[in-house]
Amino acid sequence: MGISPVLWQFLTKWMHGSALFPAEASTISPWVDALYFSLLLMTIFGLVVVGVLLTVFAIRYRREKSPVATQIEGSTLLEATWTIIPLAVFLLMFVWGALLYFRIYNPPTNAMNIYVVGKQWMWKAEHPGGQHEINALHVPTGQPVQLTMISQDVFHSFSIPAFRVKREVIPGRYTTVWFNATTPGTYHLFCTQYCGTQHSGMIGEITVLTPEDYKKWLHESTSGMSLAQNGERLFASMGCNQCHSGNAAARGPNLAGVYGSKLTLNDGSKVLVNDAYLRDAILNPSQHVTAGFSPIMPTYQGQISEDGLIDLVEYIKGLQTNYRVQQTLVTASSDEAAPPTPAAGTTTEMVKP
Amino acid sequence: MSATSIVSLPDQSTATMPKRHYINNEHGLLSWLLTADHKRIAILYLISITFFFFIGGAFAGLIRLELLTPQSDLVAADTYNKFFTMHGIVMIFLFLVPSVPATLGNFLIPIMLGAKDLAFPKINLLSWYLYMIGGTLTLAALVLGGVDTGWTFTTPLSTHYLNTHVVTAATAIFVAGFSSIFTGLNFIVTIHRMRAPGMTWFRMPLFVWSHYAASLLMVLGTPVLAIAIVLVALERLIGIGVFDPTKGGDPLLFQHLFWFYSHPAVYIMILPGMGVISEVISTFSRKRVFGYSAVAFSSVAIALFGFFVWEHHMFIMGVSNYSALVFSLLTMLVAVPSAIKVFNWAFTLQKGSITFETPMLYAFAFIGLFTIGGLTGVFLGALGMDIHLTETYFIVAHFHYVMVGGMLMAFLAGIHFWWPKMTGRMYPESLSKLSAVTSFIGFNLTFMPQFILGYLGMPRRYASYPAEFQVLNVLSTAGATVLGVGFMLPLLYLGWSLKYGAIAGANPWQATGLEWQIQSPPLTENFIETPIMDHEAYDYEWLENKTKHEVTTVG
Amino acid sequence: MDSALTTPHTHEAHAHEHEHISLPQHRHHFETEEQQREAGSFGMWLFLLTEIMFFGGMFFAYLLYRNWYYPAFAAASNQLNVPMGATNTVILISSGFFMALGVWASEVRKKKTLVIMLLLTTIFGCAFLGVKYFEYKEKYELHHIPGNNFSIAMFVNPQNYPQYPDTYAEKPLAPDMAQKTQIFFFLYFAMTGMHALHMIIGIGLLVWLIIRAQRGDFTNGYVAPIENFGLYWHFVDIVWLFLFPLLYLINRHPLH
Amino acid sequence: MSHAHTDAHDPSNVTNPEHAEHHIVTPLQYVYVFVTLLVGTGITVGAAYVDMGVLNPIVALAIACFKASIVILFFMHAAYQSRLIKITIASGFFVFLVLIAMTMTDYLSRTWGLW
Ligand code: HEA
Ligand code: HEA
Ligand code: HEC
Ligand code: CUA
Ligand SMILES: [Cu+2]
Repeated sequence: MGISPVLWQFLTKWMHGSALFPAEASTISPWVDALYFSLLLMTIFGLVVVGVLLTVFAIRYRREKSPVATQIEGSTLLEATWTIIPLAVFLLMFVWGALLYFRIYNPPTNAMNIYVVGKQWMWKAEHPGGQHEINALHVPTGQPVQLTMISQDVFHSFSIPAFRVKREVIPGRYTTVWFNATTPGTYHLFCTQYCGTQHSGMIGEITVLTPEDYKKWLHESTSGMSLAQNGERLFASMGCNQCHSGNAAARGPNLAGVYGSKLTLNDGSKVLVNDAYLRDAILNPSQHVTAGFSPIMPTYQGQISEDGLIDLVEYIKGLQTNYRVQQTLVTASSDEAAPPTPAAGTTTEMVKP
Repeated sequence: MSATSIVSLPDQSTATMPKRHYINNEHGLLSWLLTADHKRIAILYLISITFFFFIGGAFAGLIRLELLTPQSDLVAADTYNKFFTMHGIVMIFLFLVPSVPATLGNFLIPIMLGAKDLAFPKINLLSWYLYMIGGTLTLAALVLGGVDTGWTFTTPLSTHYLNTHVVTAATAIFVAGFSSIFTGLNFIVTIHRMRAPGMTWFRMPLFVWSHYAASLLMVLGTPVLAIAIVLVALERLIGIGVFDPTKGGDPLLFQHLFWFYSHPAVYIMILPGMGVISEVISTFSRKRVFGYSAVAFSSVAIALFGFFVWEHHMFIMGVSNYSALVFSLLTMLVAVPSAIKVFNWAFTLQKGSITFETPMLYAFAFIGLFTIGGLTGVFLGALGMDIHLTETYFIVAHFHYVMVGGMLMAFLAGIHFWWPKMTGRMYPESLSKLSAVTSFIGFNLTFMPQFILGYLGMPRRYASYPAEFQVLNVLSTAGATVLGVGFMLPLLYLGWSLKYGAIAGANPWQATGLEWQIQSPPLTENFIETPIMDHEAYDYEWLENKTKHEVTTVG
Repeated sequence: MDSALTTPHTHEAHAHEHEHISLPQHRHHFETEEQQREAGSFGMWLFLLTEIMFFGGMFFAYLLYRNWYYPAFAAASNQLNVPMGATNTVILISSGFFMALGVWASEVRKKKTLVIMLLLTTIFGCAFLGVKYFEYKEKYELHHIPGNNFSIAMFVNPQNYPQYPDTYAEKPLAPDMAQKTQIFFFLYFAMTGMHALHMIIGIGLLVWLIIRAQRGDFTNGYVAPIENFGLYWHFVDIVWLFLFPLLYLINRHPLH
Repeated sequence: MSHAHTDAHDPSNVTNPEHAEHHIVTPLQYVYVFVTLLVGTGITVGAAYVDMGVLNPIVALAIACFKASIVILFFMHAAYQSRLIKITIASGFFVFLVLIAMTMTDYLSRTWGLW
């Protein structure tokens, strides 16, 4: 027709692959989309009501047809109507949105855990088996996956539009998000929080595999050492085992089985030990001192990278019996003393049990 | 009758330019730079914010140009980051926050109340100077190499990870903030203390009510921004960690303080515009505003509730889920007064006698676009939805719909509406209608695709993006071009009208406000004798009686 | 005829009622001097609201970190010098007292008393800043100014500082907690620094007011500047009334 | 003609501003306040050295609030001011409380501890 072939080529090439609606690739996507369309409906409804009112009045009461205005005070009934109806609609959306929010941010208990570290400007994913990925993440379908994420520097945000999930990745603290992928394929991973120069380069690919393919992938890309094994090494080399030796006489508490338990602190309060608590116990030990112990544990702030912390956390999480700890003690040659902590001399002086 | 106490001029048909008015009262640059006349200060503001609008607009143009292609090929990523940062800072702090209040509000509030000036004329001038210092510092930051924090200054990025001119920009915002505080303070005192006899609270034009509400936000919110920004600057300079997690600080504390101001600030930005719309709709439908007191109270309600919802900007940032619940609920509540206003405006048209001059066209555009922008705000307020939409182009579209489609359209409505009052001359009607239509079309073309982009997941503040988003981005850039033309036109023809526009006369729109009962442009002292308000606002019957008893001519 | 309603409120119209109506300070855009005075003090109060919110941001930061890092805050607070702080409180209260008397003197038109009171206000204000200088200096010497030179030595090893009895008696802090004393000192300097900045501005204004008071500007019925300045000065006092217990007296009770 | 306006007369208007009489506080009253403040300071310092557990900060703040109140009421003449001024002062503290209370909803309900 009139369109020149070149332009046509150009247009088709362009239109190809451009979308108006994102793929639905997780169990949560349809739920989010349902709310989205309801909100869209609300908007269209509101817009139509307002638009019709404006148009009808503008035509019906234009100067030519209605040369003299009739003054009206107002109408309590009408005003009550348009206070209550939007209020009701908005409240409905609030409840709906809130339910969805808790659904997205409360992982099911059987979720498998993958760690993600964000830093300017890349994503590192660490699977429990020790598989490391950069700007990529492989996940299986049909299995809830929880991401435990932390940033090494500034705020980032981990966003997978096709899964409709997103969570801020914060320095100094673990955040979590979960999803259950449904459709194999590759999807965008974006950093959506502005994090400096290469913010728009902090992107990656999520590869969703069938469980079998995922197993294969895990197998092929293993680095030989699981996170927990790495953690065990660190536990010995950082000297943790000097105090957390699992012996009755140890200066530090026994860490076996501590994960998931409720600890009593020496101010009497109780805390649930989760990943975040373990991490903080290593970096800010004196902030929450376990009952019956004195605050002698040195801080490891600034001495372990976030990856190292993840390894340690993963190791401690897996400690079920004392036996493991004592094994560690034996296998790790105790040639490496505890690393010097800031004001090292002072800390040893403080050790007065 | 009582009408005699209000000075009035004959009508437009016979109109001549008054001999004496605030513009020719004194001459020379110094008489402007040292003036204490609220009308002259308003003009100073008008010139300066227009200047900054085009600076911000130029950055918008560059942003859109860069986003034409998926790669960051026009400029490098860091330059792009500076673009949107400067665009945001300039548009928000140097254009939109002072836009209506500092120009139209400054010019009109004393006159609408029947006062000779604002309560503190010198502080008013000081505000302008503070504004200019803030503006100059922003330009300095720009010339020295720019800032790339984003207008939100997120810590610890802004405090420890960037080495651009953050402190300069922070100082600029600090200073400009005080300009805004003083404007708000001046308005509140004026509205409480300077009303003419008979000007009761419920006889004030709704324009004044909405400025009153916005002023409360300026006075109570802005200092929190000031301290947040001071802490950022100190943390940068000294390097201690109130906001630095490695030193035990909480970066979210900054966000709490920042949004404690910046959410109310969005209402600082919209409320004055809503005031304009009330005046315009009433005048061009020749009807009193439907449910005057509901509209007045909803302004105050927006201001009050506006302080309770800031955390909705932080829903996924790691705040407590329970607290997010509370803030989400309150966000829904704050949306209701806006809905009330929209419907009250719509019903003001009912049984009116409507004409479609340019300000009215802009007002219609405002209502439509604000409804879209506001209702998409409700998307973001709904927690589960916000997770997917936050930090994407959906947000960008949302706030441009309320800020550009809403406030900027209202500003243009107001400028056209009161142009005859401010300059004594009419703008060219058909050209201005053309520009109103152009900007309406251009606007929707620019920002409607961004809603879709946002739902697709395209993150904001991206210099480069995946290729599949290109079509919509090209549409958006095309729209921005049209929009730019739509915004350039008024500059040209309004400038032209200063010299060649038809003489307006005192009350070209046959509007009821006190400002229309005095000559245009007004005298320096506004009123020859103190007016007495003996009727409701928007009392068109009073106006008809009055014109029959036309008397004094001044100037 | 109700003159108040129909005639413009020109100065002449009221000249016989308010003998001081034709004062040069009366600004043309106010109908009456009453109106001007009320506008002025209302404006001043509004300005103080912004000040509340300005300091409010820091008070919130204080509240938050004090709860998070209580041991650090307690230990660092015990570093501050209570006698100096208490003296300063008394000095500041006295300064405020003289300011209040100054307002009174201006209201009853005693020029000499007014000038003396303003002078006393200034002197006590300067004395406050003087004491503050010595406190800051001590902190500087102990490396307690946040930043690169900040040192936590005193908090992890108090036993090394027998010359500071308050510290010497303290229990040592674990190093990670001791780091957080920096946040305390940052807030201490930010809050007292902002407060001191307000005092310095106030003293500058006082000097100007004294000169004008000496000319007799404020003892002819025109008290607004004195009153409004008084509001400002008292507000600055109030901030200190909170700063003192919050910063100096967090955990003094274990008397050793 | 003016009588037509009397009903339109707003009490809070310029012709009759919503104001209180210009009350002059006597020096004696100031002395009372001054002495109270000094005593309050003494008690504050004294109380800080008594171990009252959680009550310590509460007592300190209560005394500070009391002292601030009398400064506002008497030194700053708020007790003799119009209702407008009183409401203004109250609204300032109200918004400050909003800042604290609403931010605290976040910090107090975070899953555990600081973060
Ligand atoms: C003028 C400025 C302005 C205005 C008025 C608003 C108004 C609103 N905004 Fe918006 N907003 C911004 C400017 C503005 N916003 C900016 C600049 C940002 C981004 C900042 C950044 O991160 O850079 C933002 C971001 C933003 C967010 C954060 C998103 C995120 O970062 O994750 C949220 C979340 O709740 C939100 C919500 C709202 C709501 C609920 C309103 C409500 O007040 C809207 C109320 C209006 C209506 C609801 C329309 C009228 C109603 C009707 C006509 C009734 C319809 C009838 C029926 C339903 C029956 N906005
Ligand atoms: C009042 C507020 C305001 C206004 C009026 C505008 C106006 C416009 N804005 Fe802006 N915008 C913001 C406030 C505003 N914006 C804010 C707060 C942000 C967030 C910043 C951040 O993330 O930190 C933002 C971000 C923002 C983005 C997202 C950038 C990103 O996240 O990567 C985009 C992209 O399209 C955009 C586009 C536009 C366009 C096309 C206009 C148009 O309406 C502008 C039309 C006007 C003109 C085009 C001017 C005409 C002048 C000329 C044509 C002169 C030409 C000269 C040269 C080009 C040299 N804006
Ligand atoms: C100097 C001795 C010492 C060293 C070295 C030490 N700890 Fe501890 N640790 C303690 C003590 C004592 C406690 C209990 C008091 C407390 O909570 O601070 C503790 C508590 C903990 C806890 C909190 C759980 C609980 O049951 O209280 C964790 C987790 C922990 N340590 C991990 C580590 C790790 C990992 C390392 C090495 C990187 C390490 N510790 C090194 C002494 C030590
Ligand atoms: Cu990381 Cu953006
Ligand atoms: Cu908001």
